[in-house]
Amino acid sequence: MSDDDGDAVEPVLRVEGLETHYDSTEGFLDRLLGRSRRVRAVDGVDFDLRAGETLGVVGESGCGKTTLARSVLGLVEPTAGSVYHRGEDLTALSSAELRDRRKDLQYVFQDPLSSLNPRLTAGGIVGEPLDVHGLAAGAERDERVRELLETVGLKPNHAARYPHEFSGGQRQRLGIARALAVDPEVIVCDEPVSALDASVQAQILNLLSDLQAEFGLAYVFIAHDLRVIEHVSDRVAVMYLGEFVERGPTETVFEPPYHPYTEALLSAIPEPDPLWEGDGIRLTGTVPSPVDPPSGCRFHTRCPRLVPSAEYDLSGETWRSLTDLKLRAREADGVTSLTAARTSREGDGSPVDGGALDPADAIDPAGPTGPTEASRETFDALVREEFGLPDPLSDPDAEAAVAEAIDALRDDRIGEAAELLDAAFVSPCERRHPTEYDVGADHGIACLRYDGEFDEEAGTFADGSEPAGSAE
Amino acid sequence: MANRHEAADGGRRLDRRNLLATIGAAGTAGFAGCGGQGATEPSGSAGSDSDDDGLFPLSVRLETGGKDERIRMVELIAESLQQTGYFETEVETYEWNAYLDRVINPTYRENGYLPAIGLSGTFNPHSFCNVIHNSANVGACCNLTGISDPELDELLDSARYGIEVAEDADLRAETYDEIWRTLAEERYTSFTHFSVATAVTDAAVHGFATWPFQEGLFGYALYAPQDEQVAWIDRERRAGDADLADLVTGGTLTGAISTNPGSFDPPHSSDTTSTMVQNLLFEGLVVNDAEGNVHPWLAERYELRDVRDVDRTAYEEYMRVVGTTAEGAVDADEQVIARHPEDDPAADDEVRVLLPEDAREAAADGTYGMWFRYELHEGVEFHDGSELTAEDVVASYEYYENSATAPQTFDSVLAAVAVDDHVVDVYAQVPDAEAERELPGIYVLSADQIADVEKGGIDPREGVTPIGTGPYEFGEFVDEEYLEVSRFDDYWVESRGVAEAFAWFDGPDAFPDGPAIDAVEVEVVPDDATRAGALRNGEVDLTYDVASGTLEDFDDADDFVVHAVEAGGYDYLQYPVNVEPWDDPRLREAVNHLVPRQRIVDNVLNGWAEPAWTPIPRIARGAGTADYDALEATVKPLNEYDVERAEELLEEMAAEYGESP
Amino acid sequence: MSLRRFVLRRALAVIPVLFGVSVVTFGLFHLTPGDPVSQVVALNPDVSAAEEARLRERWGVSGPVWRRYLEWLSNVLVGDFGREIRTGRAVSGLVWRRLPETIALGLFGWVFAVAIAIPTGIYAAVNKGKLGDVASRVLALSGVSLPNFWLGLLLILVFSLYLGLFPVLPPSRLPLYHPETLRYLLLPGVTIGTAAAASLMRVMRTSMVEELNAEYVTAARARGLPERTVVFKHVLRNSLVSVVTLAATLTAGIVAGSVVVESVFNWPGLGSELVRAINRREVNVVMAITVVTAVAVVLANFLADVLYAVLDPRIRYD
Amino acid sequence: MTALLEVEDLTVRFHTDEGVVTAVDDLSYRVEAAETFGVVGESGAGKSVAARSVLGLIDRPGRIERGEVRFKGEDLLSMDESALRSVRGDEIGMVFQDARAALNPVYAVGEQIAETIEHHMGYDPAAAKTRAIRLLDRVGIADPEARYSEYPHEFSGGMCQRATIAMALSCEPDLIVADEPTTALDVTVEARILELLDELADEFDVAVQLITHDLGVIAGTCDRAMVMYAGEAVETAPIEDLYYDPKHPYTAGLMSAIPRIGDGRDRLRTIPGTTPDPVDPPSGCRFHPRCPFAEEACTRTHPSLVDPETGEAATLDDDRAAACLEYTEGLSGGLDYSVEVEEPRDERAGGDPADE
Repeated sequence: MSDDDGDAVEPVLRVEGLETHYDSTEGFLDRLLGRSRRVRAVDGVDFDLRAGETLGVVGESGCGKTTLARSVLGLVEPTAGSVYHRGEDLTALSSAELRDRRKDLQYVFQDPLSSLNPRLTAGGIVGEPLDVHGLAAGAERDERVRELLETVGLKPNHAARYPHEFSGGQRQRLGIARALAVDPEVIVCDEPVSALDASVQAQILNLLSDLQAEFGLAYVFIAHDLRVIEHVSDRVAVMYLGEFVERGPTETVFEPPYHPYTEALLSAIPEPDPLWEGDGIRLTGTVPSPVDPPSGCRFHTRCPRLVPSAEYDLSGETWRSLTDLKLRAREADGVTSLTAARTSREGDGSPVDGGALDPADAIDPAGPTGPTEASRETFDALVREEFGLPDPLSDPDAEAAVAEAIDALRDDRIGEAAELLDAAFVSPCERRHPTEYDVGADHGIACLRYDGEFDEEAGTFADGSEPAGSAE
Repeated sequence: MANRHEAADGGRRLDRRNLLATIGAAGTAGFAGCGGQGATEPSGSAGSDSDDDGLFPLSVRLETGGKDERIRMVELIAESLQQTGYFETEVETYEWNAYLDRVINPTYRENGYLPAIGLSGTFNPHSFCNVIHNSANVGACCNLTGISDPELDELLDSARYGIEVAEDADLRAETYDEIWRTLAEERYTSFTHFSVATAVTDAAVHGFATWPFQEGLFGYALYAPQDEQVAWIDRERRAGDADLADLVTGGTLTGAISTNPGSFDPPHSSDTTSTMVQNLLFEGLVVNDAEGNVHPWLAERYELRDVRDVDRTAYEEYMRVVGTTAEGAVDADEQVIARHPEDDPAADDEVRVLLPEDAREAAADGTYGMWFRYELHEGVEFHDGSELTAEDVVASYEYYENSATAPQTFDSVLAAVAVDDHVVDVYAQVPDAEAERELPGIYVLSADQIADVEKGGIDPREGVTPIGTGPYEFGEFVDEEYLEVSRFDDYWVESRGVAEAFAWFDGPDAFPDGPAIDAVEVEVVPDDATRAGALRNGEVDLTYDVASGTLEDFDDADDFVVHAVEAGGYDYLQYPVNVEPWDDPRLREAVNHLVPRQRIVDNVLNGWAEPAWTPIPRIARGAGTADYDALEATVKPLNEYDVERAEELLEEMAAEYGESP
Repeated sequence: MSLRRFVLRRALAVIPVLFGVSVVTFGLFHLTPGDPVSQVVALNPDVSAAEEARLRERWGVSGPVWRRYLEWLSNVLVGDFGREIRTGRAVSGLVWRRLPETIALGLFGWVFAVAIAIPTGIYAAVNKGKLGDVASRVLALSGVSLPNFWLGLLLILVFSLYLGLFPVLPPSRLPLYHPETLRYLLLPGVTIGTAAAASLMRVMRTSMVEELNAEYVTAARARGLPERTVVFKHVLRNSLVSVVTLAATLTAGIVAGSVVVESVFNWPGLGSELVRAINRREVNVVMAITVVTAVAVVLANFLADVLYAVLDPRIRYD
Repeated sequence: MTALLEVEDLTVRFHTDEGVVTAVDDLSYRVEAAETFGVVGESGAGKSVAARSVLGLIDRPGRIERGEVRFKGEDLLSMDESALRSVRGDEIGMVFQDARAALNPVYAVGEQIAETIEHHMGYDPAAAKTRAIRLLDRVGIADPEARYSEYPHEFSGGMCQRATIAMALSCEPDLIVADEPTTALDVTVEARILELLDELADEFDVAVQLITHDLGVIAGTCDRAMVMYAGEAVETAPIEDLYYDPKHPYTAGLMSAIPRIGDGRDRLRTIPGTTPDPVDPPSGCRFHPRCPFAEEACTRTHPSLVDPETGEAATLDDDRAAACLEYTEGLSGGLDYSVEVEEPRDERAGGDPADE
């Protein structure tokens, strides 16, 4: 969007080691009993924002994007880390000083309607920051309000209207006008177009781009839509569970090599092209709870390209399945949750007339009783079916370990099974929290696959482990 | 029974000595948590203001509490004062108990406020002047404003005690007449009106009458041979259409009373409703009729055996020396029967007192004021089946020692001594004109029961079923809710036959030997309107304390009968005689002339009262005056509404006070 | 978190609240100037210092406030509220005797309120804007604005005195569980429940209207469920969630209302006892009733919380 | 031959305080058995109202003024309420945009599925539960037996949507109306839900009317699609034609407004202006105030759906139709736009360029 001047200019915003943890403890009693629940919404984020550039932040909901945005502006108090604006640490400022700083740092909200005071007119909304910061008064103020409305593509006579009289796009323009009122340097846009229709979204994106050119604004642009991010950003950060997993100039992030998460996000974009066929990389589950993030690489619980341990000769796919089984066994309450559902639980064993419901289910391999009462073979088959594990596994040692775990499951010793699996199958991803590895100019990926120890070509760790298969 | 001074509606006893006894006695501390507000207010703030501009207009703060009617009365008086232009009036009203606590506070009399209050009295004329005017009652009982007039004190005592008045009723009446005249001149107080005790019954209740004393209501009204009165229920016939010949026995009378009976233990309670329910269960040696005449009851006969001209110094040799407390009270655990008149516990470290055992010894030695002998009926049964004997009577007197009602009992009583199983001698301390009524004025309780309970413990709430000889025996009681009593099958009068039991009985043959009604249920319903509603709705047959406005409705209705009798109750204003300018009798007289007595009775009480032209109500006139008409002729002009006279007096005062610096 | 754990946590949270209640109650009566004994003494110059000390000991007003509080609290915890000053009888007996009466009255008022409010609220919401809705809203408004004592007297006048349908006096001789008691409970119960019924009805209607617009209602209809199922199974339970919240706060209103209503109907409960006790300055009785009613209100809120959680599974996780 | 669903001349109006809103105006379309039919349009286009009209779910102040909704040849709009109810949920299932809101928060998810099954299929509770569990399993919810008793708030957004899909499928309907089923979801979840829908539609042989505002969504899943603007259909076409050869300037505009990965555009093409006021829509062609090709005639003449080749009025059976005067009267300037299909980046497969 803007020219990359490449000079080592002092960035307008520098974020270092930013952490924002919430206490979701339920109250007095919990605190009394020391049952603290830390939500690690933002957990160690660094970035620079240069003048006039756009940094796109993308990730699924629950990954901490909004908290990051708010922490940067001091709307939420960060737990640790610093946010430097023009060399001054915002986190160290008093609230009065911070308020003053807001002239330079503005925020545009996702939901324009709920962020606009319904009892103020458009003029009042846009003029409010002028009043608050004492920037203009009287006729000058009115003139400035008109100017701002025109700047964002609204008519000056719209000043007398109330928010509900505007369309969604117009409201977002109003939100932008309000942000522009104080002539800021940086605007943090939190999903500014997510709630808008495609045609309006394009208008707003163009408007933001025009304003950037005109006023030299720098944006932190948050969105879950990679298409939008790719379009507006100069540089992109991909966020997962409070951390940046990939950072780099837009072009490089959207070209291989990818972080597996970036790759999955890209693969999921619905393409307006009937003949296009995507990669078919599909992430399972949702972002885990930030209260107790997974060990090692936080993405390992969902990662389609989990690095297999060198101990076994297993495909990446099988490794993924084994990890899924292990993770589920850890949390399961009962064995049934670890087996494929059966066609029937009826006493007579005959399928409930839903035979036609799903042809694959028409045969009930386990019979009428609970899974643990099924025969060893049937039970084994049910578990493997649920997790897509081949029978037998290609590696005999692995097969032995799995078989043992399945036996434990069948005896309803879930905890023991989980322990067996935990002991047998541990991906390096579970043990090691990846740091950011440089994969190109200004392009970093936090994934063990890019660790120096890991030979990408060989798909193996330098310690001699065998190559890991790819997801394909 | 006599000589109880009751607040008309709170049922709370006001007697200084009683109060002291109560505070000291375990279990029944009486006035805790009250009275603080009077003490904290600056004294002399309102009434005693006499600023540079002269005396008038004088700020008068009238205070009262309790019933709406009394408050309206005070407002009427205030308005009357205000209209003269000489007064700036202000009326303060309080919740009844708060008000009582307020006015009996010793500091109250310094405020200069003008309190209005109501009391009930008895046949004994003493009760209409002593409580208010005797110095002994300053600050604690009803001498609210500290009237202290030694001459009056002496006069009051001389009208009751001493061999002369005890033996000469005419002399006594003359002495009282002197008292009334003195009071009329001094005008320490202004009696406003005598209340009319009312009860309303369903028309199905026949032969019902109210007793002049409210507390006697049930006992008297249901069965009273002394007045040939018996009540029965006949739902077919309206009351008034039938006489004794049509008497129907059986049935249950349901009554509603306004306050919970405080206790079933006679000497340890004095509130109106307690006395009412006790009346159904207990009997005394004698009984009064509506005129105040005394008739033997549990005693088949009694006689005055001897009178001796003694005063309390006569007991000197029987007295013991006891210490006093720092606060000036006698430090003794036993009942003090009498104190040496020359000793003052407030001033002395030691006082000489007569204790019960020594009193009996004195009586045995022949030192007493009066000696009465009571011969008990034989075969009188208590509700538990045991027979009444002299031992029960003596035990009952002892049980009254150190009780809530001990002060008034031992005002007079020296000792009770059993002569044999059915003969009891009762001695008075000094010759007492009221001895015949007052000495036997206790309920006879069962000695067995007394022996088993702690004092004050004769109460179903304490797990003790009260046992008496009365016509009804205790059934069931739920605190604050209801009481049930049922006819006592072995009631002695019934067994004996009324004519047989009472030699004095001269009623018709048809008069029944016992009560006609089988059971009495008493509901406790504090809210006046609810009580009236319950009666109207047929849920109760009887109630009392109905607002005078509602009384008219009942009186007009065919289905109800209003029973009214002029009782001993009276309302009065008491002037703060020790605070300027109320020490000037002219001011008191002027205000007295501004009390619109007739208007109060007509407009506030709807006629259900009588203006107090004299301080002596109908029931006490027998012993209280030689010639009532003559008395009224003398005193009434001084008590009539007379603005001219009032203004004349005030004018005179204004002139005088205006000159003074 | 399981429902059991939720209930346990809520129950534990009640403890500090009750502690606060006890402190406030005790403080109100014991930190205001003039304790019972000093008032007795002020009245009576004849009370000796020794007697005063004895009285203080007896009424538990000796020693520093905190120790008195602890003593009082430890007694209250074992159900001992001290003694009545006037009669010397144990206050706890009185309270336990009166409590069931007030509970019966309060419950009846509740049942009445709920029985009226829920169906009317449903009817009004389903027929929003129609005559029945408008009429019920007018009635609800008048229900809220009627003072208890006035309504009580009016009901007595009309139903007892004119129509002779109901008794004026409470059933002194009937056990509370006797079916006949219901006849006696009706008028006072209606009186005490009317205001609550009106507020509940309004909330019921509002929340029902809101819920009827919710997407899951459309979804339920889209699944072809009969309207009856939609309204009574799906919408009702959700609407009740907000009603339960209000219901808890209304409990305090019912407790307060019992003071007036019990006096008007001579109902032998804690409310009329409180009036008596205040008139007689029975500090221990007033304190006992204050504590008991406060506990009742706290418990009602606790129950509402639990009911809330039962009705709405989301609550447990908050 | 009749299609599974034929909507003809459907007009729905809302009588609001501001005036009468014609939310759906004379709409006609058909959905064939087992096909996936997309309905695309921006908010206010009337997509959802149209979808809900199919099931008769229009509440006051809305009213279906005119038209027929023939399902298997029978007009649903003239059915009585109970007959309609027996179609709803049984023969036509519905999937909502906000799946969590569409689930009653106070009942377990599974119960709500079982409830529908019991109601329509007459199953006893145990059998209904079994079937519901199997459905949950089928829509990809792990541990369906435990999940059966969990509440909507315990489900993630994607799981909620899976559950409502299970619910819609529970009685083996012939048609599922899916109203923006993925709009509220993360892109990763959206992809999986779309895949699931696609897969299930195949497997159960069920037709899907898929409503969305995202052209990307229907591209991969639908056989045919209809584009709506201001309550009207402006174009219907088989899916490839729609993308490679859009016949209506709105369709073209909408497509160009979507940012595409790697397209390197500095500015997005936009459709100027905003959606028209529903109370007082523009005269003539409703799109004309925003249409770059609008001419004077467009302000006067309201174009109807025609076959763009022949200019003849389109019928229900026509696969290709557009509502633009260009195809009847011819615009003097014509429609000057074209579609370019770029060579696929890395491994992407691209279709043939289908230039105008």
